[in-house]
Amino acid sequence: MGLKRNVSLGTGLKYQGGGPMLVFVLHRIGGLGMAIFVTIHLLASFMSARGIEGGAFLNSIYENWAFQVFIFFCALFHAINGLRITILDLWPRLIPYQREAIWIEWAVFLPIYAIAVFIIVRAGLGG
Amino acid sequence: MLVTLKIFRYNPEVDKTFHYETYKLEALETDRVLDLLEMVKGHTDGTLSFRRSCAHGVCGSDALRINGRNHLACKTLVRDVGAKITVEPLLGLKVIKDLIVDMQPFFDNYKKVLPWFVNDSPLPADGKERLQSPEQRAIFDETTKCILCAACTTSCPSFWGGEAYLGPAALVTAHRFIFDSRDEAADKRMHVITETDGIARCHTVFNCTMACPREIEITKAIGELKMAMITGKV
Amino acid sequence: MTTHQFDVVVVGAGGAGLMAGLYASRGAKTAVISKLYPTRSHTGAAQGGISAALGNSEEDNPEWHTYDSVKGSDYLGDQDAIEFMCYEAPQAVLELEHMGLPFDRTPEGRISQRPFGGHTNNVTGKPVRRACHAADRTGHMILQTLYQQCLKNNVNFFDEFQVLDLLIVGGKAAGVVAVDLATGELHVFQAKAIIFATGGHGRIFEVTSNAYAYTGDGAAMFLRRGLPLEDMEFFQFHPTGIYKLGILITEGVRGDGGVLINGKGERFMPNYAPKVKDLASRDVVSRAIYTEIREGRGVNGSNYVYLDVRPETVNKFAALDGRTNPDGSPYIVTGEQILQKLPDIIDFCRVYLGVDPVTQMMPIQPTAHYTMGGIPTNKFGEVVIDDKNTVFPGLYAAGECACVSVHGGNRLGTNSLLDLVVFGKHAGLKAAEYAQQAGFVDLPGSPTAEAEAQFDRLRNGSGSENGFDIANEMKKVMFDLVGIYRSEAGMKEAIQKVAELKERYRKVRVSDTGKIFNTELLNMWELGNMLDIAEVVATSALNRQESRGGHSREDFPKRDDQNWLKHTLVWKQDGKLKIGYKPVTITRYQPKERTY
Amino acid sequence: MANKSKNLSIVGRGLTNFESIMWIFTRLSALAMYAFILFAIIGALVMGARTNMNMADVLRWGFMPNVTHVQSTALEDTGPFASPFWKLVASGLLLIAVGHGVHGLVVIADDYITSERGRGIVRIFSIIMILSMIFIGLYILWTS
Ligand SMILES: Cc1cc2nc3c(=O)[nH]c(=O)nc-3n(C[C@H](O)[C@H](O)[C@H](O)COP(=O)(O)OP(=O)(O)OC[C@H]3O[C@@H](n4cnc5c(N)ncnc54)[C@H](O)[C@@H]3O)c2cc1C
Ligand code: HEM
Ligand code: SF4
Ligand code: F3S
Ligand code: FES
Repeated sequence: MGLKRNVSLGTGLKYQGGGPMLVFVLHRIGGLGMAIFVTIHLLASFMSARGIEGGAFLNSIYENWAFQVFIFFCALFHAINGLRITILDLWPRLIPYQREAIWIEWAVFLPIYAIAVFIIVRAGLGG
Repeated sequence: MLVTLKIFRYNPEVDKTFHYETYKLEALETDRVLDLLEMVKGHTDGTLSFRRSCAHGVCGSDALRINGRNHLACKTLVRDVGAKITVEPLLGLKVIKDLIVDMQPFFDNYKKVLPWFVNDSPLPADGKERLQSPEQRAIFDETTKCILCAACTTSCPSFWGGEAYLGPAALVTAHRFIFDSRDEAADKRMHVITETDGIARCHTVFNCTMACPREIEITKAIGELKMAMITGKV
Repeated sequence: MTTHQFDVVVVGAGGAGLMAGLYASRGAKTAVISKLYPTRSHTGAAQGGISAALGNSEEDNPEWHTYDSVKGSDYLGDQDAIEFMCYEAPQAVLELEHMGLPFDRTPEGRISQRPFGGHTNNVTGKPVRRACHAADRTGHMILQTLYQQCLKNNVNFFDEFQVLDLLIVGGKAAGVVAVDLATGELHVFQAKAIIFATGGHGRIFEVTSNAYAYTGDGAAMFLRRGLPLEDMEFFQFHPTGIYKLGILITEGVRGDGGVLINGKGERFMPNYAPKVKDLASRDVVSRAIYTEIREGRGVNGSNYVYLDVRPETVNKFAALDGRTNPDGSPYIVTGEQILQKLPDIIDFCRVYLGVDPVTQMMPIQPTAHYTMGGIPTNKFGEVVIDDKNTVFPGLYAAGECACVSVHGGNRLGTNSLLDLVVFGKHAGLKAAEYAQQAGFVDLPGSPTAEAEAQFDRLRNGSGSENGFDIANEMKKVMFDLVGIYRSEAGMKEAIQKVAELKERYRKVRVSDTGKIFNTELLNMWELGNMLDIAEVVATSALNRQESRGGHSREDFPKRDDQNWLKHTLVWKQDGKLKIGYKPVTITRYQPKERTY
Repeated sequence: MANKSKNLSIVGRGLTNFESIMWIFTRLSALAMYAFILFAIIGALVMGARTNMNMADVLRWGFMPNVTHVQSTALEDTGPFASPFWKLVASGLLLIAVGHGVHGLVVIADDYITSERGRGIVRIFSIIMILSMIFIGLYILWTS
């Protein structure tokens, strides 16, 4: 009787959690992205070092500027947001100011990321 | 004003799956969404099913997803959500019929944190109350407000992932007792909430705090529990 | 159909039902059945406090409490029961504290108390701090605490089971029939003792502080089984409900210094109750508000007045009244303290009115609030069925659905929560005691027949009438004509109208044919109960030709102890209401004129 | 009035649970990574990155102060990074980051996989992953 647990990735993402939920999702994507990247990357380095075929190919994926834009987002966002989480976790008294914390976080993240993207893209397109 | 009300419908005895039904009705700005549901049920479609009792936000019966976010239907006025209103059941629990979900997993999680006062020491010699200063009382005041409506737990992405996660409501209850100076089972409760699917599952998403109709600072309460886990001070 | 067997079955899981369940389960196999999850019972809505003469911050004693309650009841309360309750009160409240209830605290760490309407220092006549409170959600904390203790003690719960019928065989209680809302299946609970704690029936009125669930199910079942109901004409209208919505603004607001202001900006309560002013008994204040409105002093000529708890107003009038703190210093509050003492009230006003009570006045109007009458019981919670107080074997009642009668013509604020814990406990104890020596009564051949017949009627009506409209018409007519002020012509019209509505109700057809959560069917079944109860209320009210407590007749404005110092009993026989009487127990306090 | 606050023992506060230990580790490793990264970037700057390092390199050097880290890096003098000291620093960062990252993956998996069996498989998989990543990482670091 009854519909199965009424939730899917889609319905979950559509929940109007607002700013805090957005940064959570991005943090998760960032962490996941980096973890996968680091795994592949280690593998590639290992293969190159041992002269196994394919290492160079794997390396060329992330030499690609589009990929760099993505992975830089993952690293920078995850790092900044991770710092926010760590601070709030260790000082629960600051939690009532979490909205402000998120604003500050974006204020720090956006300019740095914008400059980085600009440089990466310019370098990427310029050759 | 004319309100368009889109409601999630599912009748287990007829339908294979859910669908949405749209109703148009005349309403006042100060009408509660619950009033609208009552109107639809009274005049348009008697089969529409939902829970409600107190009608002023103190019993916790009618937590629903309204315009994509959890609210109590009786504490949400038309003027708060506008003329286009979508009403859906809570996420992460089985839908039994229309807007009614199976609350069992929610209450099961609640029961895991030993939600009752424990003090086996002898009573004060005069037989009167156990003393507690206003300051000690204030520490857990917020978390005594919980009405077990489940708006928080069903807004939490960790709970969507799996109902094994205790969820914010159970943690709020744990907080209410752990920080009560008269209670003597703090260590047992800490044990429960630090196990797998306990507080470590909370990723400070804040959906719970925003959904709580009693305006409990849930994430803060959970944060205090996390601190208690580290320092041992309650 | 599933059959269960329990020594004791408790119907209702509010404060009274949980207390009864907790105590009964210590001595007998007990089940608690509730149509709502227990924590959603209406006890959770109670705000202001629970009274007990603890004397934590000033002198007080149970004797004063007894006298205040007798006087509050307009001398209709049974004095032996009132005395019993008031003397049990301190222990009852301390027991709640020992169960972990988080009361607010005094600086010394004791339970904090606040003044409440009608509770006085009998020597000075001034309001006394007797209401023990947990902010403005005392009932919520009682409900949660009792539920938690029940879980701790492994009480058997049947949540979301609605009881439909009471089974009586050979003059003894045999069991109840309930429907499991989630499956629509009927369950029969065979029991030696049955405790009813189903709450009141305020939903028969249009503007009410009561929950949707307050449909008088328990009382209606008793009526259908030929058992009497007591003092049904007495219904309390609380003076301060949010305008139009009826949501309650606790008396604690006035206890903490709030005052009532009419359309001309004047404080009017001193004209009606010179001594305790805004803290007079509820019936007195409600009538005062109505009188102001009728004489054209409502706000903007409308039917509401203001309740003002802004710090500057509170401090101004507290100084005028010479009000002091327990330590003798003048009483002064700040906006922050108001916020801290009344968080929920302030939240209600912000959400529903868009008004902030710390800086603005709240528009209020009297709201239907509390059922004084109900199932007649003695002070042990045993159901009694006639003027000689003959006990009906195996039947118990406690809480708002019962009439002990400790509230008589008018309940004092905070006495209801006390009533729940005191009489809930004793009903539980008595029921378990009875169950230990009694045997099961055989169930009738087809125990669910009556319940099924009622459902069938609702499923097979012609469908030419709409139940929702019938309910609204009933509420309106009851509020307008059998409300705060009553007159013969009005009540006759109301009885006529209710009879008509009952006729129309037969033509209702439920469109939902399913079994799972058929809330339409159950709502319509509840409407039947409400119509039955409305008829009883209006008929009893028409019959009582005097004004007393919450029952104010324009054509008989005076209390008449000569003819009417007695309880009303109403039975339903062959579809007709029969009225009888029962003497009031008077022990120490002879009736005298009631002034505040 | 008893005004003392309660003090829970290590066991009493649940600090012996794997979940709580890892929860704390995640925060501490996050802070530690910040320290390492800052240290490494400053190191890179001292070693001459001031003049010819681009944005992507900051990240590369920050996250892994090692000579082999991406062939295209345009630093002229990477010599000092080959010293045992920097190798040790890089190894420390490697251990912490892999621990943090793989446990992070387990946390994500646990959010969606609630069966005992499923979680067991994830655990085993994560151990294999941690060990092999550390092995590979150390191999690259110390053989270059
Ligand atoms: C807004 C408000 C504020 C109040 N403030 C105060 C106060 O400050 N102090 C004070 O002393 N009193 C106060 N009161 C009054 C007091 O709260 C109530 O009288 C009291 O809580 C009633 O408790 P109860 O246990 O009788 O009923 P409830 O708590 O309402 O419980 C009724 C139970 O019966 C169950 N039930 C009903 N019908 C059925 C059925 N057919 N089958 C199965 N189960 C059924 C329900 O599910 C519920 O569990 C207040 C009341 C209101 C409305
Ligand atoms: C400065 C660097 C970093 C900081 C400050 C940081 C901080 C954090 C924090 C605080 C969390 C816990 C989030 C939570 O429990 O809600 C987390 C989770 C995680 N981190 Fe990091 N981290 C950093 C670097 C990394 C790196 C390099 C990786 C990848 C190898 C990584 C992968 C993950 C993953 C997969 C999670 C789990 C994500 C989730 O639960 O949603 N992190 N990080
Ligand atoms: S914490 Fe708030 S949202 Fe969660 S159950 Fe309690 S009242 Fe509802
Ligand atoms: S939404 Fe969930 S993740 Fe934590 S802060 Fe609230 S419990
Ligand atoms: S109906 Fe009680 S909370 Fe909405």
